[in-house]
Amino acid sequence: MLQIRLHGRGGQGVVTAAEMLSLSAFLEGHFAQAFPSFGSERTGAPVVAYARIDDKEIRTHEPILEPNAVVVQDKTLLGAVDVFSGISPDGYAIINSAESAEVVVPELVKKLPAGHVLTVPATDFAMQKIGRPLPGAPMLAALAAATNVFALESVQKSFQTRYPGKVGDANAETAALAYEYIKNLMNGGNNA
Amino acid sequence: MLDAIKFYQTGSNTVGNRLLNPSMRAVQASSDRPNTLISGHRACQGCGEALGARYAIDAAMRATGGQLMIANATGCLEVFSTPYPESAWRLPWIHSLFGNAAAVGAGLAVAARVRAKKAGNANVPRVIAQGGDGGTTDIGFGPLSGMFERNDDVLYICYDNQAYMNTGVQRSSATPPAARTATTQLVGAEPGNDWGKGKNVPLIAMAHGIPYVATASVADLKDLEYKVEKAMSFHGARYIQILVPCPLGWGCASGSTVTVARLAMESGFYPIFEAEYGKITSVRKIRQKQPVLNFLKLQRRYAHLTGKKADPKVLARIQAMCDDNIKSFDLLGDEIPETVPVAVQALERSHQI
Amino acid sequence: MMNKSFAATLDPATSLANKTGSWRTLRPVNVFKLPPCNKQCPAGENIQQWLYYAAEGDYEHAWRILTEENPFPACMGRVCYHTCEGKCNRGFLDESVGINSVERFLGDYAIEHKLSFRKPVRETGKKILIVGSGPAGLSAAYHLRRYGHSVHIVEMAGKPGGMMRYGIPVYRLPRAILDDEIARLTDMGITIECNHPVQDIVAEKKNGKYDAVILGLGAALSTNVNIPSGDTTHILHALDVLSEISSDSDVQIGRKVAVYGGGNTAVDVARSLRRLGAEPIIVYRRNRDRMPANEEEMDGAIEEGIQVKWLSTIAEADDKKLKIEKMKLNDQGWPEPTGEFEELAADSVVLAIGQNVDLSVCEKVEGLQTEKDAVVVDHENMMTTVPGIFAAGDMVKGDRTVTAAIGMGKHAARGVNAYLKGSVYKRPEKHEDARFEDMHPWYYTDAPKTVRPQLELARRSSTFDEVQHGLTEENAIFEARRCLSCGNCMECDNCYGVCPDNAVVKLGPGKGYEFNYDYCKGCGVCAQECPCGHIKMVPEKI
Amino acid sequence: MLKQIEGSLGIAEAVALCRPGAICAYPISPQTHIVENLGKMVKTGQLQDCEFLNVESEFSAMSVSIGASAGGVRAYTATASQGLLFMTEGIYNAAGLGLPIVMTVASRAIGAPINIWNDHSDSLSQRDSGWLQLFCESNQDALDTHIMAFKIAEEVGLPVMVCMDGFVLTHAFERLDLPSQEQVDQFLPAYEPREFLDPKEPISMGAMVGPEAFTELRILQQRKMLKAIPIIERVTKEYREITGHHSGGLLDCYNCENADVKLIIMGSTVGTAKDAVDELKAQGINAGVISLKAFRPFPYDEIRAAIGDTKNVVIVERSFSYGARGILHPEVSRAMRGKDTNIYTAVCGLGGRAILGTTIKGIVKHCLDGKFCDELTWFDVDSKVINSYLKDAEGITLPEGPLPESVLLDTLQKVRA
Repeated sequence: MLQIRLHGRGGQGVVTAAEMLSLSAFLEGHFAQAFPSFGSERTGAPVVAYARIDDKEIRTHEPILEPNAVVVQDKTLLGAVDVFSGISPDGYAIINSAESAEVVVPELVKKLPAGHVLTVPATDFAMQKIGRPLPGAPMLAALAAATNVFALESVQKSFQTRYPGKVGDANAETAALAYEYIKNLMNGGNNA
Repeated sequence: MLDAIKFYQTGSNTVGNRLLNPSMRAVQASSDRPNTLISGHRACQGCGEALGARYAIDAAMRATGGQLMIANATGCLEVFSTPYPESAWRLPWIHSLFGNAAAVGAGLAVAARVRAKKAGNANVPRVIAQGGDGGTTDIGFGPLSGMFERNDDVLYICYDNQAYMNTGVQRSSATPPAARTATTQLVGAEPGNDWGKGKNVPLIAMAHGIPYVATASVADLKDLEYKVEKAMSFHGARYIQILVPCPLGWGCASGSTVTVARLAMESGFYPIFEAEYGKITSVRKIRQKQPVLNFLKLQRRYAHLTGKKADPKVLARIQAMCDDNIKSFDLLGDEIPETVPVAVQALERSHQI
Repeated sequence: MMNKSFAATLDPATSLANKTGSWRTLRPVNVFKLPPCNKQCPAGENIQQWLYYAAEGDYEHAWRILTEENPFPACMGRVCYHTCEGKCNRGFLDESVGINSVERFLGDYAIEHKLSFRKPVRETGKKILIVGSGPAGLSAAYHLRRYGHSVHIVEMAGKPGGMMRYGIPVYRLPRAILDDEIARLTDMGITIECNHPVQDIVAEKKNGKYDAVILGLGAALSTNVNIPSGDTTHILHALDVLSEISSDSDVQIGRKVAVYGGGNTAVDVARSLRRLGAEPIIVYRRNRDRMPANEEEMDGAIEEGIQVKWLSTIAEADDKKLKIEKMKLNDQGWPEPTGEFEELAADSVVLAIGQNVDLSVCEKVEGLQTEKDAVVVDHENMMTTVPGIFAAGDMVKGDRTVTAAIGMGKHAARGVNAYLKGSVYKRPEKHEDARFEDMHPWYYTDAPKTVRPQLELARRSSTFDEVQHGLTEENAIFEARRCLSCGNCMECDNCYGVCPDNAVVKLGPGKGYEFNYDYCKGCGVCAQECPCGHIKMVPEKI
Repeated sequence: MLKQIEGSLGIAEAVALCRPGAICAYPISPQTHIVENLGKMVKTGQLQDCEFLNVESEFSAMSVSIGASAGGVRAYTATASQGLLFMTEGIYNAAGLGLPIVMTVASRAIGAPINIWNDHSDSLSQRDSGWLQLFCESNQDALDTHIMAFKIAEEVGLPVMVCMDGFVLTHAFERLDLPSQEQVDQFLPAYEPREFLDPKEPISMGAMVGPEAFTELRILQQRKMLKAIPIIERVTKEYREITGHHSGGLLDCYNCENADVKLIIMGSTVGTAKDAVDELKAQGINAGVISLKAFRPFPYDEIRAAIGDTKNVVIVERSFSYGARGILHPEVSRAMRGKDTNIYTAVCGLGGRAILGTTIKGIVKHCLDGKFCDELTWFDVDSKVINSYLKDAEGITLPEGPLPESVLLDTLQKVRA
């Protein structure tokens, strides 16, 4: 079972991202689950959402304390919240940043296997294609690229299902940018 | 020739009138009236609410061709009409709670519409929700306001006897100032109900902008029946408040029910009017103006205002309230108020300042 | 069928099992009270009831109810002083109901539509002689005929009617009307023999084999006073003058005429003379307040320009002038001479100071007791002190009006009827009074009395055309509908409507209501809201 | 049809499949998403012959439902927490009138202090309201239970509360299998009210019933409740046959054969507990889970059978009764009367505190280690938080770890003295 924790701020689509993550997995025939850290969310407040992916029925409803992957949609949370708490030793961390992981989270880069800590300029991509700072789709695409648990197409399809029309398409394009960005990064390319 | 004489001894002041064309007589004059609230109910002798309820519901039955259902709030009317194993109602009727008649009525209206639509039936039964002043102006006020605001297809009828009679005559927000109730007794410096309190639900109803609002009295049957029928000609939320004296609670003779109600009208104590979509469309003019004292002196709840020890200042204050009503509703003139009158409660409060 | 919940769901109208009548300590009952108009009517008319039908436009029914008591509605509608109106409860509200004018409308309606009285269903074979065809005699004859007796009237004058023909001015009662209403009586089989003065009552009775006799001789003798005068030819009697005017409208008795007296006759004479072109002046010893004449008639006289010399007596009559002594009223309201005198120009004097009964024929009957200016009767049944001989009208103590005479005639007829059966007539007990305080005036619609259109003053004072014109049908209905129906049901449905317990049963048009004592809780709202005061709450026997 | 959707949407879809005539909504977290979705379905026409009312309070939400149900259509509403309490008068009334209303309770704690997160204190406060109360362990279970609830309510003649954990289920995005409209129509026939207001056959509903018949009325009401047990079983069977979904029922056992300890749990914790039990099994520890679905009526016989001869039973509760102890405990004790079963209550997960797999494992181990000394023990207590207050206020310090109620009682020595 893959357990993913998503961090962000209210208004950035963190909960939607978790749901789209689960939908992407569902579309590929997996069992998946997504749920927010429940609360009376207000714009700008730190928000956590969770997702699980498995090949059998997911029964548990406990929050994820030991994630296999952490998605940080807002870099400013790094100093405020212990976003990587409980992350498994072979886990993944995707951080929304134009800077390299070594710059942003040098400690974590050392702790986790090589290539498991990645940054992606998701907000930049979003601004580029959607025109609003909604980094959900590119972040998920980055996660897909990093883990290969689900495909880019699933991410794109999930957003297009949720937001039929222009918005979904823009999200899909953004996702593609991020996916390519990470693949390129992992292949040793230098997009920075 | 007979029809040419537009003068009929008692006109429509009486329930019926053999000189009037039958179509112009009250529903209550008909020997085959619906009697929706039938004999054997356990209302007190001379109960104004029993009378008012039969008047109103019979009229609504005629207006709807018998396609009518009732949601009844807890209170005297409910208790005296449906104690197991006997019901005095002859139409579909439900009692749920004290404060929810308006909402239950709204639900009934939904069900009636949906069932009729499913059955392909254009004849949708209509709904009346009803209760006393406590169930309406106090505990049921939220649901009432909600029903108004949603413009649910319900006629709400408040039988206003100006206190909680079912529980033993306690004050409600419809209790007039200086009146004795079990919770506003005739003791202390200002005996009876406090001044500067109470609410005017008909005007509040009008402020919701609902299709129809009216006040009525058991002392003017034709007017009451006209208003109920008029109300049934509208769809959406409607409100009628009927003054129904309570011989027990008011401390008046059981035979004086209608007379006391009449004096309330004729003194300006209880303005009778109707409004459509928030605007007053007619006012029942006073026929024979009476000093409010004539109204008060029949009731022991005002015993302190009429005896030897009566305080003339308090009496004058009640008279002033009536005069305010007469003025703001133009109860003696020929006009219909152009603007919504200010609640008499507000006028009273501002006089104090 | 629905699958109903236990106890919490009930079947409709099951409360009928609960007989709430057991709660009652007072019970409503319908009471029939005596309306003040009925009570006041000297003829005993059931005014409230005939107004009830008139209000519905059922004039024949109204007329038939009316003529149960009084066979002369058209005459009554003209000459009755309608004291009923003075007692009318509607007077407390606005103005009394114009009863008299509706009566006249009904009377005229009956003449116009040739309504007749029904003949008696069976003949009793009894014979009654009536002496005098004045209102008392005719009324008695009418009622006796209705009982099925055979009635014969003897009249000393040339035509029947008595004072109605010879005492009342034509401008008040056109004779054609009188003739029509008398003809309706003779159509019933009543026979009238005119120019038949009676000298011996007992003999007449015996010879004609009459079972009973009613005397209705009237008061046909004018009262005389001794006025010192030079030329007595200028002093006339009111009845003679009226009689002469009624048969000859060209009577010459001078221009300035003093009419001496303050009663109705004085006014009739003065107004009649005015129509002949004279300038009558009424001389009366007391003032207007004390004047016995009918107020309305007096108002009419004054409107027509008739002068009145109040507080005056005629001390002497001269050829062209009178010597008048001024009077003043003492504490008791009686006039006392002042010793002050003045002169009044007058061509003649008409004495209208009263009439007397000619008792000479009565005094011949053995055992027939008389008193001052009257025959003694038992007022319960109008029988004189001689069994089988009854009396009514002006010759009996009481009001000397046409209406009172008609009432007495009716009672005499009832007295005779009982006598013929061998019993003694007792008047039935009257219902309790319908008082205004027992009524609920709020319910009645406001409306003033319709004022009868009056002839223009000038025209009226110079001709003998009727002064009071009748009501139009429109006005008659209007006036009838102003009746409050005091103390008697008018089927307004109030009791039926206001009962919180549906315990009043409506029986249908004309049938009224009854109380369902199974459910009536005795609250009394019906009684309180009955406009007529027709419902009374009486204690239950507990 | 399989869908990856939020639990609330799943419930809305399920309710819509039942062809309700009236849906009432008043927003209270965490049930809001259910009625939001239903409102949309009515507006788009997906749900036909149904009216959606935005009312001004939960009191009216229940009251409109009462009216609609009395008027002869299927009525549905949803609520939680404060809202449930605000409509309490109507809840009792609907039951007394025997109106087959179905209502979702997205279970949530009751304030004060205000708390929007899940526990069971709201639903369980309505224990004696006369409603059937069915708890759901997952969104699939909840979805199916709603469909079954209409049928059960209508057959029994009583309203049904479907209790699902607020947020934990309502807001979880999961794979759900929705039955088809044909399947639901086959399962749930068109609504035929037992009694309703109809001008053709006027009745008076809601009479005042005095001492002369009130007891009898209540006995008949209780009889309906008891009748509901076989009806729930039968309806569940029918539903499972049509859909193949293993949902509903009175209770459900997991890993109960030869279990050394059995946990009785209501709601979403069951899923977490199943995983935990599996993990324990790998460690050689044999624990079973009894998922209690029907709280009212309470399936005494079925509980007794499910526990069988197991010596140790722990009821894991997300609520308790002030001044008393666990709410389920007396019921389970009654079921086990005459047997020497050890029955304990573990209270945890109040006001949204997560019940983790480790919590469940801890409870099992605590039991098997014989550490349950009292009937009730609090788990997952943050003694630091409590001590920070008690120490200053009363000079008392509580130990760390699970807190038996006797420890609390011990702190009252001073008061006793």
